Order: sequence, then structure tokens, then C-alpha cells
Amino acid sequence: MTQMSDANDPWAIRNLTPETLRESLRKMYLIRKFEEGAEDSYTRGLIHGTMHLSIGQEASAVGACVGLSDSDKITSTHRGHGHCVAKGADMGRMFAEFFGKETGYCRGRGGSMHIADVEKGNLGANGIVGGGLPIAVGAALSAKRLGTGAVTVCFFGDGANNEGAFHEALNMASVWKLPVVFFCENNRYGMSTSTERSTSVKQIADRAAGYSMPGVTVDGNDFSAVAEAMATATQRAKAGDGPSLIESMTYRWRGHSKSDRNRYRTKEEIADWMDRDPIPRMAEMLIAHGVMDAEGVTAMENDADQTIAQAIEFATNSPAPNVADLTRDVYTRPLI
Amino acid sequence: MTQMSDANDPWAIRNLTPETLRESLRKMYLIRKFEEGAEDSYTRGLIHGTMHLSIGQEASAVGACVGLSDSDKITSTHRGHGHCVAKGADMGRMFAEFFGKETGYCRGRGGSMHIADVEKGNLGANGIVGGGLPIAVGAALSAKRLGTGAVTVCFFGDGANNEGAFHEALNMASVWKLPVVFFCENNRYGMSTSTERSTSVKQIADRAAGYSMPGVTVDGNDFSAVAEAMATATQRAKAGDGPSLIESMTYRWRGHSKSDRNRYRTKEEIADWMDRDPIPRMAEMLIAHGVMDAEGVTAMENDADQTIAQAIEFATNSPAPNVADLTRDVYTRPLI
Amino acid sequence: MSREISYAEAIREAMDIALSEDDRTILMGEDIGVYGGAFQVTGDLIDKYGSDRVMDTPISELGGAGVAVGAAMTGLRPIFEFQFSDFAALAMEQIVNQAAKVRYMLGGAVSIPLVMRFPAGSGTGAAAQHSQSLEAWLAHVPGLKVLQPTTPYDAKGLLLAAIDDPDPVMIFEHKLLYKMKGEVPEGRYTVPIGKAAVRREGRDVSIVATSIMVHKALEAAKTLAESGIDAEVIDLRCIRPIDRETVLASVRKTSRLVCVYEAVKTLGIGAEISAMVAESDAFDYLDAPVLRLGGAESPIPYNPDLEKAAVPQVPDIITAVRDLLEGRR
Amino acid sequence: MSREISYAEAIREAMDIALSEDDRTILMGEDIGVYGGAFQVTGDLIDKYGSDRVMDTPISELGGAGVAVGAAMTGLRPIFEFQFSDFAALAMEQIVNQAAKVRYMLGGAVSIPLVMRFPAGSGTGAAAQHSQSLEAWLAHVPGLKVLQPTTPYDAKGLLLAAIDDPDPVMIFEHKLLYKMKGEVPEGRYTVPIGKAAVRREGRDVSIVATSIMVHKALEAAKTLAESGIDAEVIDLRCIRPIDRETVLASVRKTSRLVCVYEAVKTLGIGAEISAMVAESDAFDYLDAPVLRLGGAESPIPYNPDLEKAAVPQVPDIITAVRDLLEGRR
Ligand SMILES: Cc1ncc(C[n+]2csc(CCOP(=O)(O)OP(=O)(O)O)c2C)c(N)n1
Ligand SMILES: Cc1ncc(C[n+]2csc(CCOP(=O)(O)OP(=O)(O)O)c2C)c(N)n1
Ligand SMILES: [Mg+2]
Ligand SMILES: [Mg+2]
Repeated sequence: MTQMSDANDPWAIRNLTPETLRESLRKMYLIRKFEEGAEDSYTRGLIHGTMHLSIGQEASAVGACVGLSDSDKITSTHRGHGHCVAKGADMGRMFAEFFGKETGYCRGRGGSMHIADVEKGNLGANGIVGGGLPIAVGAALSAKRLGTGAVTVCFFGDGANNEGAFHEALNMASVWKLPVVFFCENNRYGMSTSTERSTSVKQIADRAAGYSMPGVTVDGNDFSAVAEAMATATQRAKAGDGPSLIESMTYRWRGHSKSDRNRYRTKEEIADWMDRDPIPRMAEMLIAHGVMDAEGVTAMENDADQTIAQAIEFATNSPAPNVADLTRDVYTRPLI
Repeated sequence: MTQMSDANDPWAIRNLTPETLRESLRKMYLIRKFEEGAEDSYTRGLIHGTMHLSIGQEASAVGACVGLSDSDKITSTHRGHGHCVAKGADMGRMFAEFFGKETGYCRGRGGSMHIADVEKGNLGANGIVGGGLPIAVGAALSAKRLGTGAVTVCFFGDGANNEGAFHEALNMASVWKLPVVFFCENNRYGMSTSTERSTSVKQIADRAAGYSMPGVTVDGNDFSAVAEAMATATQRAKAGDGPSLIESMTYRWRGHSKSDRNRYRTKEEIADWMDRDPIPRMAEMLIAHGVMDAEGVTAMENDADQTIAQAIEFATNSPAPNVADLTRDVYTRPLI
Repeated sequence: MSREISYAEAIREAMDIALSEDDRTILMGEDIGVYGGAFQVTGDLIDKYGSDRVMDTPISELGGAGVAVGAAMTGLRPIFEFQFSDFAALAMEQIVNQAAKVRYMLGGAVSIPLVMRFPAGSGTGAAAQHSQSLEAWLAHVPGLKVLQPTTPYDAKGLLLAAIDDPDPVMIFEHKLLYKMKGEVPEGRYTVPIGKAAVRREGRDVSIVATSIMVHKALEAAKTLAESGIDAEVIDLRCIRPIDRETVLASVRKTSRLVCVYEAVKTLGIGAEISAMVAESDAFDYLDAPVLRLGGAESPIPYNPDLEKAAVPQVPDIITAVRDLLEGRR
Repeated sequence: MSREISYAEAIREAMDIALSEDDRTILMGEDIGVYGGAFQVTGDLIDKYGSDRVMDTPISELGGAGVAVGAAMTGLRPIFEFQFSDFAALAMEQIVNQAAKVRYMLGGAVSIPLVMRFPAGSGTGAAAQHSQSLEAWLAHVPGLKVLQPTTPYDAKGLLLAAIDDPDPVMIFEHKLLYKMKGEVPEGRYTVPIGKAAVRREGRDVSIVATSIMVHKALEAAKTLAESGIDAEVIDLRCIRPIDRETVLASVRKTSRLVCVYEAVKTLGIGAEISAMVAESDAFDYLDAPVLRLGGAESPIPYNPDLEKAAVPQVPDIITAVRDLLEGRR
């Protein structure tokens, strides 16, 4: 089914194995369906609290992580399900966390906003906008000092780029030439506030110059473009040349969170972006280049549905935490 | 004594009145001698606490304020004596504050690091590096909303430019097009840490682009160059076109504070900058262009010595605060 | 004329009045404009006053707070909303080192007429970084005033008093109270800052509570009454300054004190109330130890059962009071 | 072998030992390199370990603290110095929302072996923004441990214990103690975190103090002894967790309690100590009100006489104890 690739082929086709490409599409489906499942569970009252869905941003998350190994680290955000799946998380433990179960990634203590998967290098989502930026720099400092050769990818949003933490983190990462990639998912809004009304520069990548690091803006719904930019930045990081800033232009189809009335954007704008769904786009690319065929894609999608169904079942049947364990894990050792 | 000025004359000569030019030189002398007096008083044990001297930076402070009226505001820094004098403060009340007297600008509650002169538009020095940056933006917001037409000049150092507050303040000022000028006194060190080791960009003015505002770097020891850059920025601000960033390259001759052993810079570097003393440079310019003659300069300097001597006497003879008033001014009205 | 409105509507009404009365009043915060605020407190005020007076800030808590401080110092009267009180952790510099101290450091040369609003507390399933009760931090800081309104009536009256106040006033609003309804007069009125309210008079025990715990205490008091225990319930309302006299008078009367608050027990406001009584003449009236019911010594967990267990609930209050009166404590 | 060194030297020695024992240990802070630290605590360690392990950070407290948190989460053991504890106000987000909570929020998946050092307190004429005692803020936060060493011996032993600890430990060092000399053993030893020290045994009154106030309390106790008043002085050393047993045992013995601390009185650590006693069995042993001597309800002023008046002094302690014993309180 594979064929010779030529120079005009997309970067991903030329540089990633068919297995990797298929696995990437699979992860995009898993993210989409995980979040649809989460949304549905929420509506059915199985989840309390709120959640931030990244539906529409899947190419960004998967493209950013496709080149990473488990020893490479990421810091994630409140909108972190995609990053978590892209980094290889188990759907069952993710749903279990959502449902507040002891089998969840955080044993039900963290919920959607704190899902982490440390074994896979995901240091965790963060409820504080910009909170992960300096933490990522710290992880990169560890990698450099301990010589692990790992790179850290720091996910953050367009809104987060106006936090002081962004400035301080990028400056230190650059001064110390640390192996970190700042990956901005620019979905054009921080909650209800558009970048036009909040950010004094056209493209967030334009701010990279203020830290003497490369800054690029890519189509965040184009898996190949994201993966290519990340490959360049990762290489630079691992070569010891320091950090990069990647701005990935994408869009969240859903509201900011469950309480969003979408007053700040038009139906047309949303519809327009829904037409640019990154998943069929990826599928078509793989089909066009013979990486898989239409049946294969359909099978993969159905497979994802199954995985999600099983994950939800696992989570549903998992035990809840014991209330007696309320203060467990506040400290590593019992206090004297 | 005045003469026709031609196009090759320095900006200040062409644009400022002889009175203003003389007054500016006078202020530069006052700053220098105020700080020498403060240093001497400290050595004589008349002052407790520490102090941050700006000796060597006088052209920067006076050039930045020469175009301002009392309704224009400034926010100052821990190294703020120069700004305070430049904005028109009374030497006696400044020394009185230093000496912790009730007649001081802060009634002895603030000391060197908090000297303010609100009537003259000086909102105060600040003990927190970067603390004045958002406050200046707030003052500019007031000016815009209340339509006072005032501009706010925000003094900060090269070290402060790495605080998150810098990023947040410049971004908001730009988004809201506020009448504020960010005036960075780049004396090459934040305490012991050189800009090379702390700041990921060559010139701090290069960061202006990240906020879509003009950024210029000027010779901070050249009164005329500083005044010219400020005139442009002030015009822009008052025209409603928003903020600017000015980076004024200068140098502090003394240590960071009283506890500094100058381990981080060479004697040669210090000597080299002392050769570029901004005060004689200003005096020579005024003499060269017939604004005053050598005798006038000498007289002015002696006059400054006198003013300082009287100020110290006033401060010395001023009453100390009454300990019973310890909690006065914590609140505006007595608590019920 | 008075009618039933919600706690959130009462706050909005106070801001509406202030905005209409005084041009210098502005609202600042994240998504308080078209979005109406994360908890829909500012609602549609932007339609009435425009985006120049109902200002969406970038996500810049430290800078935003500092802008508010600078504006307050120079003629405006900002009302600043933190989207969650937890984010105050990003702005402590401007709140504590600047707003609270500038007037004092300048020897009284300026006042900072600044109001800050902090949606606080747990119960929404938002986990450890969106559920804290941090009011004790600010109540520890001279130069600030700190309020915790518990009813729609107080939410409006205290906010208007805060807006009239020349100094920085910090208002902690429990998220679970926003939807609570209550009688609120139309138009302007104020509730004095620094006065507690006796919500229920009683002879047997004084329950001093704050924020949402006042309502839990009143519920507990109802149940206790059935078994003949007559509890007095005091709503502190303001934790800086504290209404010493009201608390001491109650303890002199009942000889027993229980403090109930949602913040972490250690160094929460109950510690101050207990210590204040222990060093006063009321100490001699105490017939039993002073109990505190506060939040668990842990972050707020996500799981709903754990989350409930992390803060005092009505049965906990009932048990504590019973134990106290029956000498088991 | 033990010899006299200063509190600052003792801290440096502990860091030197940690740096030499474990490559993963690094120091981070502003001007801790060639400058040696604002209070010369790190001194010349950079000459021995280089700028990769004794790292000068830019002036970025929030970011710097966050880098330390991220590094601690991923294998390093950072010791982070704030130049003044007042600047912690800029980093509360990373300290409280991240360092203190990450382990819990992740269900125990990580530990944060992070040490932070905070030069604190007044007495240096540095005024309101450089003289605060903010330890109560952090003692209110589960997930953190908070220490206030009072002697060179403890400064070294507690810091080494903090470095060995898998969780974030916050150490408040009073600036006026840095030059204080005392006996300190060479080499490694630790002082247990969470144990108070009885610095002077006594029968008549328990004085529970923290930081520099321990020394003022001991001085007061000497004078009181001359008039036959036998005061017990307890050095709390650790304010999270608090050594409940040592305090309660002392109160059961003396029946009188005075708390002395420099932080603002309202909601300072003395509030917690008083409340802890008042809700314990030791309450029944109390023969008199529990007194607190804390900082004034004002920012720290610049003028030296005002500055002294803003925090408890030896005569204040003597008077308070006398009043208590002679029933004037
Ligand atoms: C410090 C902080 N401020 C505000 C919030 C509330 N909040 C949560 S997400 C969000 C918008 C973030 O925008 P962006 O960074 O663009 O991420 P996106 O939601 O668009 O993915 C806000 C304001 C927060 N969680 N933390
Ligand atoms: C938030 C904060 N961090 C650190 C300090 C300690 N400190 C005072 S001045 C200073 C250096 C500031 O450098 P710069 O901004 O360049 O001003 P300069 O002293 O050179 O005039 C430092 C680190 C402080 N006062 N506030
Ligand atoms: Mg966004
Ligand atoms: Mg400098």
C-alpha cells in the first residue's frame, strides 16, 4: 500500500513512517471521541465541575507530540485532554479521573484540569493559565543538568501569552539556552477575549524576537505543518541551541467551558472553522499518499469508538476514593 | 549671552529656552550633590537603612523630566533621588525623609526607597523592582479617562525589564493606547547581574516590537539626546497614539547599595564611565552655545552646594515623628 | 421598595449604582464584558456603560491589579474582579506591597479607593486551584479591609460601602452564594464595614461563622434547637477589622464558642477569633474549650465526596456543639 | 568537632554539604553568585561549584520559583533564595498553587523536593516593602512545611533536614540573626522538622516564641527571674506542622501562655497557638487569659524609633508577663 514519496509531498509523508502517520490519525480520533464522550457524560450528569474541550485542535496536539519519546516532557494546560492523549495516555484512566475514581491518573483528586501522566512524560494539565510555563523551563533545566537529552514541550494558549510568567519563562529559557519548545495553541480567544483585544502584537510568534529565539506561525489544523515546525524546534533544542516559540493557529469548536454562551464570536466564524476540521484533512492526506485507504480510516474510527466505550465502562465500574484518605498525598511522608 | 542657533546645534539647544537649559543643569548639580550629601550623612551615621545612588545618571533623570509639567506623572524606582529632584522636589523635605523626620515627604515613614512628591506628580519611588510599571499604566488610564491630557513617565531599570510586570504593563498600555512613556535606565546591571547574563535580547528597546510600540536607545549621559527622545514619545502619548519605550544607556558610579563590593565589574569599566560624566558634558554644551559662561557654571555649582547644606540643616533640625502616631495613615479614616 | 433578587444580582446592582453615580468608577477584570463574568456577576453592565468603563483585561492578574492601584491613586475608583480568588496569588505583590502600604509609606499623601472582588470557596468541582479560601492572607495585612458578605442584602450594601471607602477593600464572595435569593431594597444603601451581624440569638453557645458557613451554622442551630440547644449565630461579615465587641458580648452571654469557617483550619480566621477571646476579659466567662471547625489540612480535591469532606458540613457543626455542651470536649 | 560560626555561615555550610554530596542539588536566586547574596549567605559558594550550580536568576521571582518547582519535579533538588521574603508576594502562585498542591492534585504521582529560603523581618531600616514577616501566609497552606530557625545550630541542621525532605520546605530566616554566632558541629547533622525546642524551662508561664522573638523572650525571662518569675521559653522552630505536644505539655505545667512573634498580630502564628491550646485539654489548665505580643497593625515604618515600636521588644514581654502573673490581665 505504500508508494515512493516525492519532494512535493507534505513533510509528514516524507519524514514519518506509515505506522507513525496512522498512529497519529488514530490519536486524533481518540481525542475527538474522548471529548465527545466526556461532553456526553457531563450532560448525563456523570461528571461534576467543568471541562475545557479542544475539539477542533487535534492536529495541533498530535503534531506537537508526534516526534517525542516518553522521556521527553510536556507541560499541559486546562485544555489538556489532547496533549494527554497525544503523549500516549490510557483512555480508561483518563475517564476514571474525570469520573473522580481511584483508578484515575490523579486518583480522582485532580479531575480534568489536572490530568497528568508522569510515566509518559506528561507533567500535568494546569488550572492556572501560564502556570506551566516556568515549570517547563525547570524541566528543561533538569534535562540539561542531568544530561538526559530530553526536550520539554510547553503548551500554552494565546491568552496565557499575556501573563508575566510567559515573559519570565521565555527570557530565562533563552538566557540559559535550555532544551524547551514553547508551543502556543492560538485559538484566537482567551475565554471571551480575542487576541485583538488582549494582545498588542499581530502574531504571538512575533514576540520570540524579544527573547532572541526563533518564532514561527503554522497552520495548527495541518498535522504535517505542525509536526515539521516541531521537528525543527526539537532538533534545535537537542543540539543545545536553546528554545523556540511555535504558534499554532487553530480553533476550539466548543465554548470555552460549560458555562459559555458564545456571545463573543459569530456562528459564521465557528462554522467556517468547522469546515477546516483537521481530522478528515489528515485522513485525506494519508489516503491520497496511500498510507491507508478509506476502509482503513472507517475501521480506525469505529475502533476509536470502541476504545472510548470500553474506557467509559472501566471508569464507571472503578471504585471511588475512600473518604478516609482525604489527606493522603498532601505530603510524601507522614508528618511527625 | 544668547545667540542664533543653527540646524547642527544639539536638539536641546534648538528646542529649549536658555532658562530651561540652565535649570536643567542646576537640577543635575542638585542631584549629584544631594546624593553626595546623602552618602556623607550615611557615613556619618545620620541615616539608617540603605540607599541606592544614581550618581552618573543625572542626565537621564533630568532629560526625561525636562518636558513635563506638574500635572504629568512619574513613577520612580528604588534609585529615585534623581527622578524626584528632576520633577521639582524640595531638597529639605528630601533630606528630612532620609533622616526619618516628620517634615519629610513621607513624614519619615518611607525613607529613601519611598520618597514621593505627589503635588509635583511624582507618585513615588518603589521598593519593588518593577512595582511601578503597572501603576504607571493605571495613572495613564486615569489621565485618558479623566481627560487631563497628562502623560505618565514610568522609570524602571534594565533589571526590572525581566519582571513579568514589565510584560503585562507594556502589553496593556499598548492595547489600550495609553499616554505613558516607559523609560528604562539601562545602567548595565541589576545589582550584580549584567544584562548579558539576565536579558535575552541585546537592547531592551528591542522588546518594544513585541508590544507594537516604538523603542529607541539613546545615550543616557547626553541630556539633549534623552530630552529629544522624550519629546517625541510625549508627543505621541499626548496625541493619543499610545506608549513608547525609551532605553537610556547610562551607568551608576557607586555600588548598587551600601553593601556592594563591586565584585562583578572592573575598576576600568567604572573609570571609563566616570570619564563620561554627564554634568560637565552638559555644562560644556551650554557654554559652547553661549547659554551660560564658565563663571555662571561655577556659581551654579556653589549655589547647589549651599542649597544642599541648608537642606541638611533643615532636616537635622526637624522634629522626629511621634511614636504615638505609629499607626496613623494606615487608613484614611479611623476604623470603627 | 425591596424585592427578592440573587446575591450576584445584588452585587451587579451595587456596581450599576456606582457606575451611574460617579464617572470615575470603572470595572476591570477578565471576561467581565460581553461574557458577563465567569459567574455572570457583571452580566450585561457593559451594554449600559460600554467597554471603556467595563474593561476586559488581558489575562494579567499582577498587571491588572497594578493598573487598578495606579488608577485609584490618580482619581479613578476601580472595582477589580479576580475571576477566581485563587488567582490573587499572582497579584499579592500589588495588593499587599503596593495597595495596602502606599498610603502609609507616603505618610498619608494619597488614598487608594480600590475595591477588589474575589469569587472564593469550594463546592463547584473545580479542584485545588479554583476552590481556595484565601481571605486570611489579606486579613493579616494592615492597610486592607476584608469583607465576606453572606446575604444579597449585605452583598449590595457592603459593596456600596466599600466603593465609598477611601481605602482598599477586598471582598470575598462565595461562589455557591451567587444564586442565593434574598430581600434587597432598590436604590442606594450601605452596610457599615466592620460590624458583625447576630443572625440568630441564643443562650447556650456562640457560633461565630464566616461566608457560606453562616448558613450552615443557622441550619445546624435549627436542628440543635429541636433538642433544646439554643445557639447564637454570629455572621462576622468583616474579618479586617473584626467586630470585637459583638463577639465578646456574645461569649460573655453564652460562655461557649465555636468558630466555623471554610478556609484551611490552621491560621484561618477562627484562629484569630479564638485568640481574641482568649486574651480578652471574656476568657473568664468561658466554660469550655473554644472549638474551631475549619477546612481540612489538604488542598481541595476533585472528587465530590472528598470535596465535601474537606470543609465543615452541617452535621459536623451539630456534633461539635453537642460535644461541647455535653462536656465531651 | 564543633566551633563558633555565624547563622549565615551555618546556612552556607549546610548548602556546601548538600552541593558536595549530591550533584542534583543546585542553588538559585538573585545575586547569589559573585555577589554572594544580598546578605552574603551563599558567599563564595560559586567559586567552588560554578555558575551552573549556583545560578543567578534574572529579577523574575515568579518565573524563578516556577523553574525551581519544575526542576524539583524532574530530578533536581533546588534551593531557591528570595532576596527578601517580601518578594514572595510575587511568587505565591508557584509556591501555593503549584509547589504545595502538585503532589496532591496528581494523586501522589510526584514529589517536589524544593527548599526556599526567605530573609525576613524588620530592624534594618528598609521600610515597609523590605521588612515583612509573611510566614503565616505559608503556614496556612497544606502541602508546605514552614521553618523559622533561631540559632546557627538549627539553621544548619534544619536546612539539611529540609534538603533531605521530599516535599517543599519554606525557611524564614530573620535578617538580624545572620550575624549571630553559635556552636555548630562540622559535617552533616539534621534537626527534625516539626519539633519545637524548650530553650528555658520554667514553672510560672509558658512563652511560645518564633524567630528573633525567641531571643527577646529569653532576655525577658532572665530579667523576670530576678523578680522570681520562672518563665519557660519555647522556640517553635517549625510553624507547619506545629509541635502540639511540646506546647500543650508546657501549658499544662505552667497554666499560663504568652505568644510572642514579629509578624502582624492579627492572624500571626500566635493566633494559631492560642487557638490550638484553647481547643485542647490544656484549656482546663489555663489560669489566665492567653496573651499575644505581635507586630503592630501597620506596615513597618522607616524611622528607627517607629520601626522598633512596630514589633515586640524585651520590655513589652516583661510587662506582659508581669501583668499576667499579677492578675492585671
Ligand atoms: C491565572 C489564571 N487566570 C485566569 C484563569 C481563568 N481562565 C481559565 S482558561 C482561561 C482562558 C485561557 O485562554 P488561552 O490561554 O488562550 O487558552 P484556551 O482556553 O484558549 O485554550 C481563563 C481566563 C485561570 N485559570 N488562571
Ligand atoms: C521584586 C524585587 N526583586 C528584587 C529586589 C532587590 N533589588 C533591589 S534593586 C535590584 C536591582 C534592580 O536592577 P535595575 O532594575 O537594573 O535597577 P538599578 O538598581 O540598576 O537602578 C534588586 C535585585 C527588589 N527590590 N524587588
Ligand atoms: Mg485561546
Ligand atoms: Mg540596572
